[in-house]
Amino acid sequence: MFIAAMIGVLITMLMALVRALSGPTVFDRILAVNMFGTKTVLFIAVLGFLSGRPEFLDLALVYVLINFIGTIAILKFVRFGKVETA
Amino acid sequence: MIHVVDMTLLAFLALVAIAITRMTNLFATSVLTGVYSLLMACIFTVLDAVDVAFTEAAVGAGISTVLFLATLSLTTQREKPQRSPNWKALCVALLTGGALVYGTFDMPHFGDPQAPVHQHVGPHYIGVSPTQIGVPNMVTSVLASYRGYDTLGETAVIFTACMAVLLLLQHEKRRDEQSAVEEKPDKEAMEHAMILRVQSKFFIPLILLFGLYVQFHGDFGPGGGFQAGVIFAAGIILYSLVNGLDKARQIIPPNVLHGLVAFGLLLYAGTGLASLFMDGNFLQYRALAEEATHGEHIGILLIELGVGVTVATVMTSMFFSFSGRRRS
Amino acid sequence: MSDALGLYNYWIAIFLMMVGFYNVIASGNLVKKLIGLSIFQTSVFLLYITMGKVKDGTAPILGDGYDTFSNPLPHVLILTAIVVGIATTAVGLALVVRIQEHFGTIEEDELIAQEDSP
Amino acid sequence: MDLIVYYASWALLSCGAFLCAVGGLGILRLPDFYSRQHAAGITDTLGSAFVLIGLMLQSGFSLNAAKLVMILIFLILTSPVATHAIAQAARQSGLEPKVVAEEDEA
Repeated sequence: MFIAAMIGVLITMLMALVRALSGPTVFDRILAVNMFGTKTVLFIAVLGFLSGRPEFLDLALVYVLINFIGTIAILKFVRFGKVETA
Repeated sequence: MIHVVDMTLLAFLALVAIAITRMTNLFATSVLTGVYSLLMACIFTVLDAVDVAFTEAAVGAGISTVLFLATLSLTTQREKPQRSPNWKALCVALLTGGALVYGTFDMPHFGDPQAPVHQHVGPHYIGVSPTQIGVPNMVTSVLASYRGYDTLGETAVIFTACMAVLLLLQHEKRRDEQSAVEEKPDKEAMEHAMILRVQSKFFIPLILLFGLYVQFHGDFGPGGGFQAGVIFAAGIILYSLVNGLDKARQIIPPNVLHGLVAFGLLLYAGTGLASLFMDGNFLQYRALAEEATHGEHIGILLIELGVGVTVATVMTSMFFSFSGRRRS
Repeated sequence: MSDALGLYNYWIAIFLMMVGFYNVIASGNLVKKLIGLSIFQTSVFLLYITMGKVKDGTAPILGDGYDTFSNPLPHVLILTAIVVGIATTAVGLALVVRIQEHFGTIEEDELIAQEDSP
Repeated sequence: MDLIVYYASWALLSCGAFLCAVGGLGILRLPDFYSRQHAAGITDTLGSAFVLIGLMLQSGFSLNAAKLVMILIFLILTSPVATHAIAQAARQSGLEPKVVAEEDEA
């Protein structure tokens, strides 16, 4: 059961990764990276149960926080840094 | 199963690394380094290093991305395109890599319990630490107690790096700030991002609370001073991203910040000196209380606090000095 | 399977190290060089953590019903190394910012050209 | 009772994994940025929520479940805001949605 969830998450990670690598606009990349971050949160949560020691969910919390802050920082930079969007 | 997950993630990691090399848009590259760090942190979790994953996620994906972006906003975003791959460099890299791969054939295989690494001090720490230190998280007990000197040195390195960044970037600050304030009062603030501002009002206290939890829960689960410091700094960085640097500077004035940088290190060293005065050796916490494990607990609490304060303030003041600098 | 692929982690670590190495020596852009340097750094972290892993082990935190733990020592070394790594990277970035302000470029060949011309 | 919880969590987990995969496919295949955003929205909120609630049922009434609730709250607080901020930034930077010509008649 956890294996099914894990496979789903991993496949999604791969697809988000491909989008992050291929672009084409900067915003596609940012969107994909943000989604990738959310998937890593799920990954950590599922991994804990899969490996039989689900005590380390604190990690997933950090991922949520950092992912959000990272996205906001990137967006702020886009807004004020005159990014070439292509 | 874990093996397969590990391999998949490592393959992703290699993919990202190649993409980083091939891209010339430095902005996209910095965004990808964030992904790279998140992936690396996932791999650390798979390999049982939860504390390390904690730190890598907070530092690599958070602070490091922010610092790279801040640098890019002060410099340029596009790398000068290069003629084809640099064959000489590629050859050197391939040769070195080949030699290293050849070297791995003598390495112990993945997860081998008989590997030389697991024969010396590691098992000793695992065996002795639960009774000698009495802290469930062995990483914390090794970090803070057995290898306390080492960690003191690392904290001093961070302190020094902060000094270096401040010396490099605070220069000419006053004139810049004055002219900037006159021109555009609060250009940095995301005034129009209403939703973000309202949300961050709820969210930032949660981050800081979580930082405190990580700080004081580090004896029992993954966490400790290094991680908590970074999370705390991340909260402050989010505040200044949303509300502008000037407001953040009003809340934490730079001189208080710089004082705290030194305070954390001094607290660490002071704990060491205190144990020296109480008939122990330097950083021998068991001297701090009647009972040995009790003393260890007090010592670990104090030095983790010192580390946390130093790391949080160092990261914050580095961020302030990068983003406080106007583009020339 | 672990026999045939027991060295896979090391190979990826070496691969990443070489990617970072290539970036450091081949790229002319100073920021890109620093990114390469941090890739190099993380590959070393990966190597250490891989060596710390014990088969069927769990994270080195005491708990009911767990008696095989991975080696905590590499974890400690790398934990502090990560934070020190970001501190040193920050110093590097600060230097890059100052170079940009002074010379107006962060491309290595242009910098050398400026140095050579009086 | 245990069996019901077991099957419920099984269903939620597979549903969540399916939604995640569909969202992943969407972000890969949809034609432009704004439509991809819808795909990302599915995985970020509904997919994650299903997976996390499925895990909560697995862990029962414990500290782990509380932590999972915290993760869910954090995700619900951050993810839509981040998506909104990305869309707003894209719009303000002048990225136009891809519009098919026939739609003008409607």
